[in-house]
Amino acid sequence: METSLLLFLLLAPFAGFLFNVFFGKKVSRNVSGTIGTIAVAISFGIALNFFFQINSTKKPILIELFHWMTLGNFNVGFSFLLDQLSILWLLFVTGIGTLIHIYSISYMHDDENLHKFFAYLNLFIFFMITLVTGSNLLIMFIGWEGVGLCSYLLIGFWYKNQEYNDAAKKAFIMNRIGDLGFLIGIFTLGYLFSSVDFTTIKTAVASGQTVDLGWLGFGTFCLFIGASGKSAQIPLYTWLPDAMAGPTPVSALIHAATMVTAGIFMITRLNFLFDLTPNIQMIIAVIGAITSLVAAFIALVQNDIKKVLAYSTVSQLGLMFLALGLGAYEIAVFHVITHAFFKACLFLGSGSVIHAMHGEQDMRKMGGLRKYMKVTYITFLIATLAISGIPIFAGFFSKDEILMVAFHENKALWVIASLASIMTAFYMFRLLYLTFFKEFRGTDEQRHHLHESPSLITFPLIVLAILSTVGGFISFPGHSWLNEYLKPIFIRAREEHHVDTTTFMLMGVAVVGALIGIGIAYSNYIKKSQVPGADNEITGFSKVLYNKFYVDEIYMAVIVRPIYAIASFSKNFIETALSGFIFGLGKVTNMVGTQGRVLQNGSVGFYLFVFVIGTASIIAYLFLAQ
Amino acid sequence: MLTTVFYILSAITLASAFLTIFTKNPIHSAIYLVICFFSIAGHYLLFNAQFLAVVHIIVYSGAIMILLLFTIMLMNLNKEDEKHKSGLTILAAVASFCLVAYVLLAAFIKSMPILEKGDYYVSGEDYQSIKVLGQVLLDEKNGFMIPFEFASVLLLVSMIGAVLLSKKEEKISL
Amino acid sequence: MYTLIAIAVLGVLCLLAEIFNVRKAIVPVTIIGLLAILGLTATGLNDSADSYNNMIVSDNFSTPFSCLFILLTVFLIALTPSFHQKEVHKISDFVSIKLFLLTGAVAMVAFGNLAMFFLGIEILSISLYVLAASNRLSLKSNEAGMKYFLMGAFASGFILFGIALIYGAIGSFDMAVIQEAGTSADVEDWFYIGAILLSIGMLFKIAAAPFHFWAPDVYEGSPALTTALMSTLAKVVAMAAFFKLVSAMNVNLPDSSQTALMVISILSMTIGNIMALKQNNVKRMLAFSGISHAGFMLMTLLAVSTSAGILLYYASAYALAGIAAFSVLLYVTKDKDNEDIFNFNGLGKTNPLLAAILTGALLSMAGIPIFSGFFAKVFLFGQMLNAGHIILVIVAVVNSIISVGYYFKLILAMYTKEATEAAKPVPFVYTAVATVAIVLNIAIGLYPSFLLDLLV
Amino acid sequence: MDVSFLLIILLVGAIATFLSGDKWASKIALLFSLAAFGVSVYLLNLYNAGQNINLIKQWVTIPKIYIALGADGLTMAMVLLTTALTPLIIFSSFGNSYAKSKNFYALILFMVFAMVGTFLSADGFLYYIFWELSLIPIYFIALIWGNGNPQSRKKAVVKFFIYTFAGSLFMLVSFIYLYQITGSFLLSDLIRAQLSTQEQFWIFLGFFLAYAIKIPLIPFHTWQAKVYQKAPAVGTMLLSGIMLKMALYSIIRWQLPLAPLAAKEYLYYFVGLSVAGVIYGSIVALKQKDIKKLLAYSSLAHVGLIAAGCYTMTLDGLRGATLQMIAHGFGVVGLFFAAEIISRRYTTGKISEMGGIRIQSPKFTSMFMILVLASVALPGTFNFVGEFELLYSLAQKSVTICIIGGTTIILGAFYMLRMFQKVMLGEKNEKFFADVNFNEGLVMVIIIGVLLFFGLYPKPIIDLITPSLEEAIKVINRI
Amino acid sequence: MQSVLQEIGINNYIYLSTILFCIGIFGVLFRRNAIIMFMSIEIMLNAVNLLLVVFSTYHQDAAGQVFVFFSMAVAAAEVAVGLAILVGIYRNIHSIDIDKLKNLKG
Repeated sequence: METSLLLFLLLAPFAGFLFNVFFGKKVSRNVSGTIGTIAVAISFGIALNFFFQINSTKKPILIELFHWMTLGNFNVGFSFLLDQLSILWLLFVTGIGTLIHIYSISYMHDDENLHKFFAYLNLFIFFMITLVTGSNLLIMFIGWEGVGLCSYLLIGFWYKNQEYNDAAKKAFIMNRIGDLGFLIGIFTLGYLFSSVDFTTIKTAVASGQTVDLGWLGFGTFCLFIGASGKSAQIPLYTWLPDAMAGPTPVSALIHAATMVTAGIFMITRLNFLFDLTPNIQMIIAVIGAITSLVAAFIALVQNDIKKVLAYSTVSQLGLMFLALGLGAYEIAVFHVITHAFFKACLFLGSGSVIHAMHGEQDMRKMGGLRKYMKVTYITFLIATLAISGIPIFAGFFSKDEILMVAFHENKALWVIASLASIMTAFYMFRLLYLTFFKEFRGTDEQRHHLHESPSLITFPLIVLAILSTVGGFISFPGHSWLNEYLKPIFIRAREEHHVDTTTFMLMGVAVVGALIGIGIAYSNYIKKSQVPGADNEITGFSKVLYNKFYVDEIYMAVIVRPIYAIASFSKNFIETALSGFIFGLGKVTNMVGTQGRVLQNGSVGFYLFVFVIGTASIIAYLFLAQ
Repeated sequence: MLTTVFYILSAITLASAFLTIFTKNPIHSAIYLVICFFSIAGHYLLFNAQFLAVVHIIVYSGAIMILLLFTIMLMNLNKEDEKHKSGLTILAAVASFCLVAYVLLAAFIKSMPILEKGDYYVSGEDYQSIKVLGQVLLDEKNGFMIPFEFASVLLLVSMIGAVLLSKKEEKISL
Repeated sequence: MYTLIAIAVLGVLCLLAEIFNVRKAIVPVTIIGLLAILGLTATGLNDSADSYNNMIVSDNFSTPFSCLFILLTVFLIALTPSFHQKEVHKISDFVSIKLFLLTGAVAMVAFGNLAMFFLGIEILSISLYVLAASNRLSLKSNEAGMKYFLMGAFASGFILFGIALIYGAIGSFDMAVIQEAGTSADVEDWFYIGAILLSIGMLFKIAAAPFHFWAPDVYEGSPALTTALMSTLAKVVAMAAFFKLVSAMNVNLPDSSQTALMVISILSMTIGNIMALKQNNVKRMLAFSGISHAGFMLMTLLAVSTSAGILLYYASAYALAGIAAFSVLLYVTKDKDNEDIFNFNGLGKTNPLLAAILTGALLSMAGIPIFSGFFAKVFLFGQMLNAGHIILVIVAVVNSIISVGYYFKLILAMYTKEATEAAKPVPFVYTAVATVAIVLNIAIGLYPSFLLDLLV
Repeated sequence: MDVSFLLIILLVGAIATFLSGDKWASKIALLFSLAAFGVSVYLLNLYNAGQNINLIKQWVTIPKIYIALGADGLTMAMVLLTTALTPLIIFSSFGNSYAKSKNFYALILFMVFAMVGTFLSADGFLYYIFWELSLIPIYFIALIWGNGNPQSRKKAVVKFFIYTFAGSLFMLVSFIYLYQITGSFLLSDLIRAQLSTQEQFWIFLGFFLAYAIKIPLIPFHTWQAKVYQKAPAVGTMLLSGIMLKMALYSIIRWQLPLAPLAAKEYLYYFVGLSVAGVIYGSIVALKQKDIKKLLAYSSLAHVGLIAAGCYTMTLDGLRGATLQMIAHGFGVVGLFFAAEIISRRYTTGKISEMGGIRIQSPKFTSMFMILVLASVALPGTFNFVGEFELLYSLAQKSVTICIIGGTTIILGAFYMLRMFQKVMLGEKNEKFFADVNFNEGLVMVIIIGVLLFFGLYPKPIIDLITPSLEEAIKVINRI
Repeated sequence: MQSVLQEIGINNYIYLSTILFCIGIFGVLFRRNAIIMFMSIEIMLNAVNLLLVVFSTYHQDAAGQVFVFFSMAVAAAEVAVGLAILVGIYRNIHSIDIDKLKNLKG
């Protein structure tokens, strides 16, 4: 029963994928989209079912399908694990997935490759489910790479544009760098524990099996590299903003809500290992904090609506990593969930805007849209409040908990995180003001076409806005349902910080900080009616920020160009030299042959001369030399 | 006495051999060569190998040299028409002559046992009269009968060869 | 002994046939006769009667080699009438000379006395001088004959000098005596010098470096059929005779002679192969290839006591491949005044069978399995490794690699270039001889034991 | 029935094809290759049932040479790979018309015959013969039916031939040397030779030259790209799909068991060299302008990893190598076939002249995409299973080497996706590109099916090869 | 007669014939006139014949002298064939200078 349910859960999106690949073109557009949506909805239903089951039984479900690979002295099964963590993830992956599918039916309606879009989305959901439910690192890796593949396919969905293809390729390759780390991590764990199975490793750790902590540290560090690739942390984050080349639903689903959280999922999965290696945790925390700050800085001056959201995603992911690094896995998970709600809502909202603007993404050409798009505006406002950390809204609770933990563990990190939060509030409201307030700055033609999006688009927005509002209550300070729910995942119980004055003080500080950010944005963009200038007018530090600290350029100069240079050098010189050397051997022999022909000069006298000399030398050697 | 004769004969042999080579005119060369052959026959006589000496003179001086002379005459080669040889050729020839002579002689001197007069083996039997030679040459069981007959094949081949090489082409050729 | 007589009689018969004007019967009768003699020789395989003052010994060594020589002669004689189509009146001469040459060849492996050896080698040489110069209207042929004659006679002088010294040391021309005297310690030192001079003469005959200079010129100038004879039969004969001589004298030779032999072997292989690379004339190329193969075969002399079978195998493989290659060459260069490679252009299209045969022959020479040339090389290398001559084997391997270069030049010409002229009709015998030779070559490749076990 | 039956079928097939005439040659060749596949499947059943399918017969008395053909799991896997790929390769050529096709197809079958013989041989001498024998057909296939300028083709092919021939001669010397010690060429006898490490080193080196050139490993690879480019598609597939597996298989079957001490002593050098090839191949592939050359260099990178796995001499390494051989065999044949499909339509190999194919032929694009993904070892494809085990085995020996070797998954993705992007994506090409026809599609689908199926369920192969590999490890570790 | 050898010493004879042999070699190398070269080769052969006779005496054995007969037969046969070839060449190029025979080379 469980097995077949799991198979349904897994294969429903895959069936949707197959249907859309093979028949998508033949059926009408709506059918194609509907089938894709239903496939995901089925999964969502099953996930819900599992959720209720596990809520009552509290027992993880392990399903082994077949024996897959054999490594050294252990086997790797094709098996799946449904426990609290994976079901939680399943829920919001398939849930948000369903909403975004619905949204896409309308959003992508005019695209000639609609059926492919749904096929890829379904495939993505399939791989995401694999990633989340895999019972060992290898199955997880299948999903891990699979979602990477789908991300590649969807970023490059409009494949006629080679720039989009470049972005897709970049995303895939950057992910692959992380994946190598992941692989090495798997190797290390396999070597240390003779298993890559989560349950087995967990049991081993729980039973106090002695492991070489040095190697374990190496392994967890490698895993973290893997996570940072997928979850866009420094130094592997640059692909995420570029990934905005894909259709907006993709950005919402993959690059905000689900795939990018895979790294957090993985680290949470292996929390018991990371707990053993505090050094690595420290690194994770620091990287997370810095990432959140750097991304927030960059987001301050971006003008592309999706780019701002992308950097905001990076920044929020950084916060999650900060939490992970501080050992507060459940808080990270909490933030993942709330972030999934409001960020999906934001992206979909921006998609709605872009839809209305006919593909225009530059905020400088927007403005005053709230008059034209009421629903979009309201939902967007709610999500923005959520992300800025205004109380009641979901983001407030999760972000606040992160800041709190940081405050307790490391003040410096707390400062950084708080700074990032303030900036978040600023740039999100900057985005909001520039887009929805003041007068419309686009062309008349665009103004003429401005309209509220159809209900298929607004419905998901509304649902997500609601979730962004109430989502925070799953982990209300002091009475956290989530923490209780996730307990079985961890080995070490984290000491709970009781709700005390410090807590309230910190909450107050956070809220004040957010309000300060909003206030600055208000004064700049409402009071002073500023509009960011054209690209060439930007100077000073803003220019550095606007150009994203030139990180892409630096990578290009430090890594990509040298590789190309080495490649050219190898191709033009080493290859030629090697080939020339081998060829040269032949050539030299040939040359000797040519020269040797001179000796064969046809003169009997010379021939006999050599004959005699030869004779004389032989006799001399044999009889006189000794 | 014998020694003197030996040295005189040897001197004639070597001198005439050299002259054969150095004389420009082929006819003169041939004549020097005949002298050389005669002196070698003299050596044979010294060894009391009269039959061999006679055969030698008949074959070499009589047959081979006549053949050579005949050819020279036939081709009207009795001019000194050989081109001036290059210095390199001369040098090479001289060098190789010296080298090979030195090497061979040195090898012989090095390896040669010093034989006193008494060291020579003397059987006292007759071993080189016509009678004995005939027996050795033509005896089937203990002699060189087979090679003797085989030599006939050799001569036959050279005969056919000579004929083949000078046979007129029939009309159909070319 | 009977083999020798029978062949000589056959030769005389040929001459008589011309007189009685039964020219057409000469070749068939000769071939049948030779095949009969082959049977006779082969059946008396292990008869080691040595009568006639031990002049001729038929033993394990001489009989298989004699058979090989007879077989090769059959091929060569079969090719004669087609080759000398325009000189029919000379056919009896050509055939009988080849037969007499065969007597010389047989004498050279079956000799029990240096007199027989000397006469044998002279018969062989003189026949070859004649055959080389036999196209008397062609200056090239004349030149080849002249060069060969001058140098050959020169080398004969050395051989004779060597024989004289050996005689001086031992007091007999009998091989048995020589071998026996050789094993006793007190032999006059000039025996060695004689043996070396004799060896030098033989090295000249097998065209080993640095005594090889005559070979390319003579091969190129001679009529193609004669070249075939020289590069297959004559080379193999000289090699076998040399082997026999060395195995008789081996015990006596100073150790350093092994080194000298190695150097000569390496020189021959290398010079032969490197020089062959840049040749345009196929006959000349095969001459150099022959030099390198002489170098390979010389290696057997480094382990005389065990490698007679390998020499036989190598010689058979090489000679059969040579016959096959030359049959094709005869066809291709028919009515041409040169044998340059471009004549082979497009043979793969105009005459696939012959092209395939030539390819096979060349692959055999290059030492690529399943052709027997490969097995020959392997057995040879094995023998050498066994004797501890690793360096020699390495050099030989490198040389095998070089040799592929020029063998493939010809193959490339056949298969990648366009033919310059339309296909000519192929005389039946060419195809037949080439096919039989290559089939035999492959056959001994598939059943190497057949030959290898003969001499053990 | 023993394994010789398979050889006989192939040989008879070659002869029958040769005699059949140009019109029917391709069909007859296909028929016989299918028959050979059937026979090898049947043999697999026999083998699994524990029956003796080996053959041993004395051939040459002195020196002692046997006709010894034997199969264990590893061999069966390779034989199956060969006989399964052959019909595909032959079938894939139906879209081209070759002059003198009877010779062409006869040569293909003959080459397969020799390659199967190489896999099956248990006698060193026989093995060498088959090894060399397989070289001749490919030489002619590439020479006569190849593409491009005949002059440069000739140069490349001759270089290839001489080069590989040169390498294998050194292997021959090693064999002969071993024979002098043991007095037999049988593998089972040869491994009993008592050798010092020094001796083993030279023997190892002799084998290494042969294999390194054939596989090829850097710096012995210079023949590869040109030959892959110039050979007809079928030749390239045979070369890359099967022939180089022959050398990799030989490492496991011959080289390591015969010279284990040397292999252990110099393990890091050889693993290092192989892994260096991974990086080098990937990097040079980045700059290739010709699609076939790019694939050649990618192949260089992949086989470098496989060789590295072999040289680690761990069970994982050998198993990963074997799995990856099979995966790479199918994958590379598929990729070269894709390249061939493109060049059938565009008559060019230059990447710069392609692009925009996706718009015109979505089916082909999807298939090509899957092959590209398999080539970059995406999990779920067969290649991943192999590559994972290989990297795992490297990690056991040295994490550094593993990381270096692991960059293949980054660089591989880099050049493959770059190529895919330039060839398939972008604006529509002016030149017309017909989508795959049924024949082409069938071949692609079969290959993709194999890659995906075994990617998820490699167990049958793992079960087949693991006992043999364990045996091999035991032999390697005997001293 | 044994006494001759005893008197003069076999060494001297060997030296003599060696020198004569070398003169023959020298002649072949020195001259380019084919006929003279023939003659030089005859000198070489004669040197060997002399040596054979010396050894024959030394061993008191007739075989050496018998061998000389064969040697003479060979010499005669060689000269016959050689001259036939020479005549052929002379017919073609009207010269017997072997340096003019350099068509075959390389």
